Amino acid sequence: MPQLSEITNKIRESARKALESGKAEVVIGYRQGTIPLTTAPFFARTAEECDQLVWSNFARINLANYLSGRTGKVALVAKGCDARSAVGQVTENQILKDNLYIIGVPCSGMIDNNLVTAKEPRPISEAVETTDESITVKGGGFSTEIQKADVLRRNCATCVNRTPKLADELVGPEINGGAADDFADIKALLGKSLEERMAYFKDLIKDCLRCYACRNACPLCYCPICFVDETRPQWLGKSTDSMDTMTFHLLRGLHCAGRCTSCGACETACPVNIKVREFNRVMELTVQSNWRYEPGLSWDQKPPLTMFQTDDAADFIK
Amino acid sequence: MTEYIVKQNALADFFKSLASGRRLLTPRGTGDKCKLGETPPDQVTLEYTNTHLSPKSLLFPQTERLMAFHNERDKPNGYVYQSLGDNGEPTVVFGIRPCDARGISISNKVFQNDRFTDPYWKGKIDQTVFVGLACDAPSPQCFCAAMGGSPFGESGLDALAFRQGGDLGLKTLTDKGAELIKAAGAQEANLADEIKKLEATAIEAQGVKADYKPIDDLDLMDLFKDPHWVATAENCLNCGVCTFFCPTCHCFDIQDEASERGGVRMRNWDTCMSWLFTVHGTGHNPRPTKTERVRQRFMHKLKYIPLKQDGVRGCTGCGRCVAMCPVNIDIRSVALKMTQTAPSPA
Amino acid sequence: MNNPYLPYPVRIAEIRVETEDKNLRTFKFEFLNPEDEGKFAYLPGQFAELSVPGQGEIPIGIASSPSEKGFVLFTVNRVGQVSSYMHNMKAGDVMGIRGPLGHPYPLDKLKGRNLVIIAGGFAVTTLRSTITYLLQPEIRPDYGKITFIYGARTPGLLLYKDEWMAWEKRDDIDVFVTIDREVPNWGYRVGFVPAVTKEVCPPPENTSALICGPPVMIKFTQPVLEEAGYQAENIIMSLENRMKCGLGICGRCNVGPEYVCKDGPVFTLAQLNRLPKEY
Amino acid sequence: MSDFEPKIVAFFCNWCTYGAADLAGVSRLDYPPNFRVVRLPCTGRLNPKFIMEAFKRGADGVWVSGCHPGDCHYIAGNYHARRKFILLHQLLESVGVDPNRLRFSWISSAEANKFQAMAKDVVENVKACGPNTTFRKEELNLGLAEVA
Repeated sequence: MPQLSEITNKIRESARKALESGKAEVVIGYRQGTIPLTTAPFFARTAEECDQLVWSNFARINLANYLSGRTGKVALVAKGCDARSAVGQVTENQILKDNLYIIGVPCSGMIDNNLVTAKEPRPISEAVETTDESITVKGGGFSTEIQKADVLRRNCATCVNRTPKLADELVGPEINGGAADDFADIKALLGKSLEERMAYFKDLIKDCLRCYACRNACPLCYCPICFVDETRPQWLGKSTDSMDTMTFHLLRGLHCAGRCTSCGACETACPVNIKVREFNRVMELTVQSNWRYEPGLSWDQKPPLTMFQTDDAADFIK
Repeated sequence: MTEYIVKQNALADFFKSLASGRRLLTPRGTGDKCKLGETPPDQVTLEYTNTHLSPKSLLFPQTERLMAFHNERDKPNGYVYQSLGDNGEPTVVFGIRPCDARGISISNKVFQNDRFTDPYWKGKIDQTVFVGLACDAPSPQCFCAAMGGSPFGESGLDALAFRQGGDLGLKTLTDKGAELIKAAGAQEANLADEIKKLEATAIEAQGVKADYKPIDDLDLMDLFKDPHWVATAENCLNCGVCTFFCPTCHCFDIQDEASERGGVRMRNWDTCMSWLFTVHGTGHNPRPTKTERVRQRFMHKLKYIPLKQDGVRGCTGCGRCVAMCPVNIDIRSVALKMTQTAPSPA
Repeated sequence: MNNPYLPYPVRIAEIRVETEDKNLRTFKFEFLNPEDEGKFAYLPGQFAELSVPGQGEIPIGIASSPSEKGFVLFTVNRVGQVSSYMHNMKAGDVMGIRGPLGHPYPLDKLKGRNLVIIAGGFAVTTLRSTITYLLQPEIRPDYGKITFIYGARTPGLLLYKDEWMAWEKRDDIDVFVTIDREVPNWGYRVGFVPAVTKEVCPPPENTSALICGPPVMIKFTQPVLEEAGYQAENIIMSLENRMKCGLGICGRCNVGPEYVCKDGPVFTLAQLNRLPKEY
Repeated sequence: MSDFEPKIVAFFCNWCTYGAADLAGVSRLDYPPNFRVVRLPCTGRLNPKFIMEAFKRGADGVWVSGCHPGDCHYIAGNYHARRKFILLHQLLESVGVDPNRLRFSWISSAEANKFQAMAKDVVENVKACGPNTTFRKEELNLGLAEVA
């Protein structure tokens, strides 16, 4: 049962070393949030600033998002999924491998705030966390202990890459195991009628505000001009039309196919709690079953859509 | 400015009267599903923190059709835009929080500015009576008092309601509000002292001691040029969640959509966090990176709006952006940084 | 209630290709409903939203002068969706204009003063309006000496050729037209606008400068004027920014607290010096 | 259903299926006229958003056809396209778009007969699906009555 403070100290130490040794000009990590149940991305450039870095059960945002297009040497505090995204950034030529130093943090999963507030609906003014197994939330006249296992994000509950194996260093003992996403719900959904499926996905995105927080939080979405922002021609209307919204989610799902590491940043960022990852999971399932490809697990693997086999099976093409 | 009281056992009749002849909108649902909705009078609840999204969409929907044309070029008015009207209907909003009502009064000065009146906004606001519900239990991210408001704030409201044990206290603030409350059968009562006491307790409970006054006194250009903006914006994702949730963010985009039969001109919420927001046809962009865009948002809330609206800040302290920001950019911390701006030698 | 979003329907009476690259065309509009012309009462320096149903709107400076009755003129550069569409429209087609928007040049306050009017490229449009307005016999005596400096890259990119040639023949306005590089059979000046300004601009006493042009021209002309002794209050410029509503509501064209559409587009340099350079 | 004449947007590769359509025409092979053809330099050029846009704007069906694997004019364009199609096909079917509305095929420029048969088959399939009512933008509400 690792103490969070231990990991925090190790991260600070590694960060300072990375800065001192010139492996990095900046360390991208997390600092304590200003409200309970959050952390914030933090850019440490001096030894003093490294003291603000922390490890937490709320380190949800994927920091690999800050890598694309960055010049200069950078050290990244990364969970298993983040490290995979960082590797993806390298294989997709968004950052030079030589400029990237990964401080890997074996991760036991991050907490979904919505599950916490479902368990403790009273306004929470403080969250105390000492280990990576439970938290205590406090508010006006109450103090409730919550087991992390009960409030894990869904992507964390099915994570099998908890230890960032390609990291330059690890700041804690490896964490392994866990049951992989069996896509049971997606498979069950695909067994339903076309109408039911359409209804399911339309209902899924009915609250979407088209703020594109999912896109902006996603380390895969680094296009200088996203297709939703193209103006000539303008592919998507800007209104709340449900079909425009659907097109956005479908195309984003396609664009992330074979690249998504299930880091859950999109769902964390979504202000109206849409299960954005459903689209990515459909694609993930397709990619895995067709090409057995999992992104971000080696430096030299090529993303499935940058290559082909002459005998790729596609029976539906007549 | 008269106070009234509605006894617990008369509440059902009171809400019934509010709803007679008009729509009654009150907050419904919990958590991220809490929003203003048409409510049968017997289902009005006072148990909620605040609506998930700000109530601005009531007067300024995310998508609003402004005008339409039919593609009949041979007819006299065939290919010409005609207004679709303001779509307003008589409405009572009960239970809007004072922070959000203040947001509406700030936006009202934009939509009805010194030169132009937005007919779509005006059509709706003129037909709406706002009865606020004071906050006796502010949530942890609330800071209206620090921004110059109050959990018992009156700006933008026609009447303010507050919980008085099991009863409902009311203070009318405009003629529109007085007419409504009187007609609903509330009884006059002298509650001025009581309100003062409750307000003080509520402000105390908020416990925000920050003083943002220095921003008001600092020079616009000093605030603008301060080097902190680079670090402040560094972790911003430029997603715009803050702007979509903000009760005073009122920026929009005007778009035409057309088919063979005709077309519609509509306006949609837009966000200053997007690079597309300001880019010129030539490709030149006055706010090219997230640093300028983040600075624009906070300067707009905390300096530009106060300069244009007699010192009233564009942030009402509702705390939505603080709670919703995926990377925890907290307007309170940013405002604090702004107060520390070094004034340039005169 | 008056709906400021609703365009007045107009018919394109005439389209004139202004430049050799054919990227600039001047549209002459006539109001479909004659009473709208009275409602569209404008002064030089104001702009309007040109509205093509189904395509969108673009903010364009008004090139005609209020003294020209029965029509309004706009010179449109082909850049984006709406302007490209307009370049394919024909005389007789119906579209809309919405305005007038913004504040005009403060000609009222400039009565009795000398004016130096400096234009670069196709930004000359609202200054064409200004000069046409000022040269009316009943208006002209209200002002002192008028100097007009106008530059473009090549002769083919100069707008309103017939008009400035006619102005040149008059003795109540000094016209200096310049192009960037020497070409054969060019009978006027050669050199950039700032250099010409330095040479010909009148002394700053009782004189105001109106400038409209591309950013690079303004950047280098402004110091020339300041060096010549012009006060920032007397240097008057017109800005542009991306706009949508034109009414100070939609929020994108702001320069600090001022909206270019509602509070501008005309600002004095003194005002701009106190504002962020977000334009 | 017999009255229903579907609108089908067809994306044909310039080097093969487009030629096959030509050849079918020259050879007087009858095929239904329900297609609006968009000529592409290669199926590799087909951005999935083209297909979405077609449906969104009310197409009842979409037909994409290019060169047989191995025959690409640009050597590998259709191999890359095939991977995209696999994903797109799965994605649209997963969200409830009837797979009979979306056809992919390989037809070389010599295969006029295959083109004819395929065209008939595509139209029949789309006809069986009926008009596209679910995966399209709603008809613009012009509010004509309101403006009278």
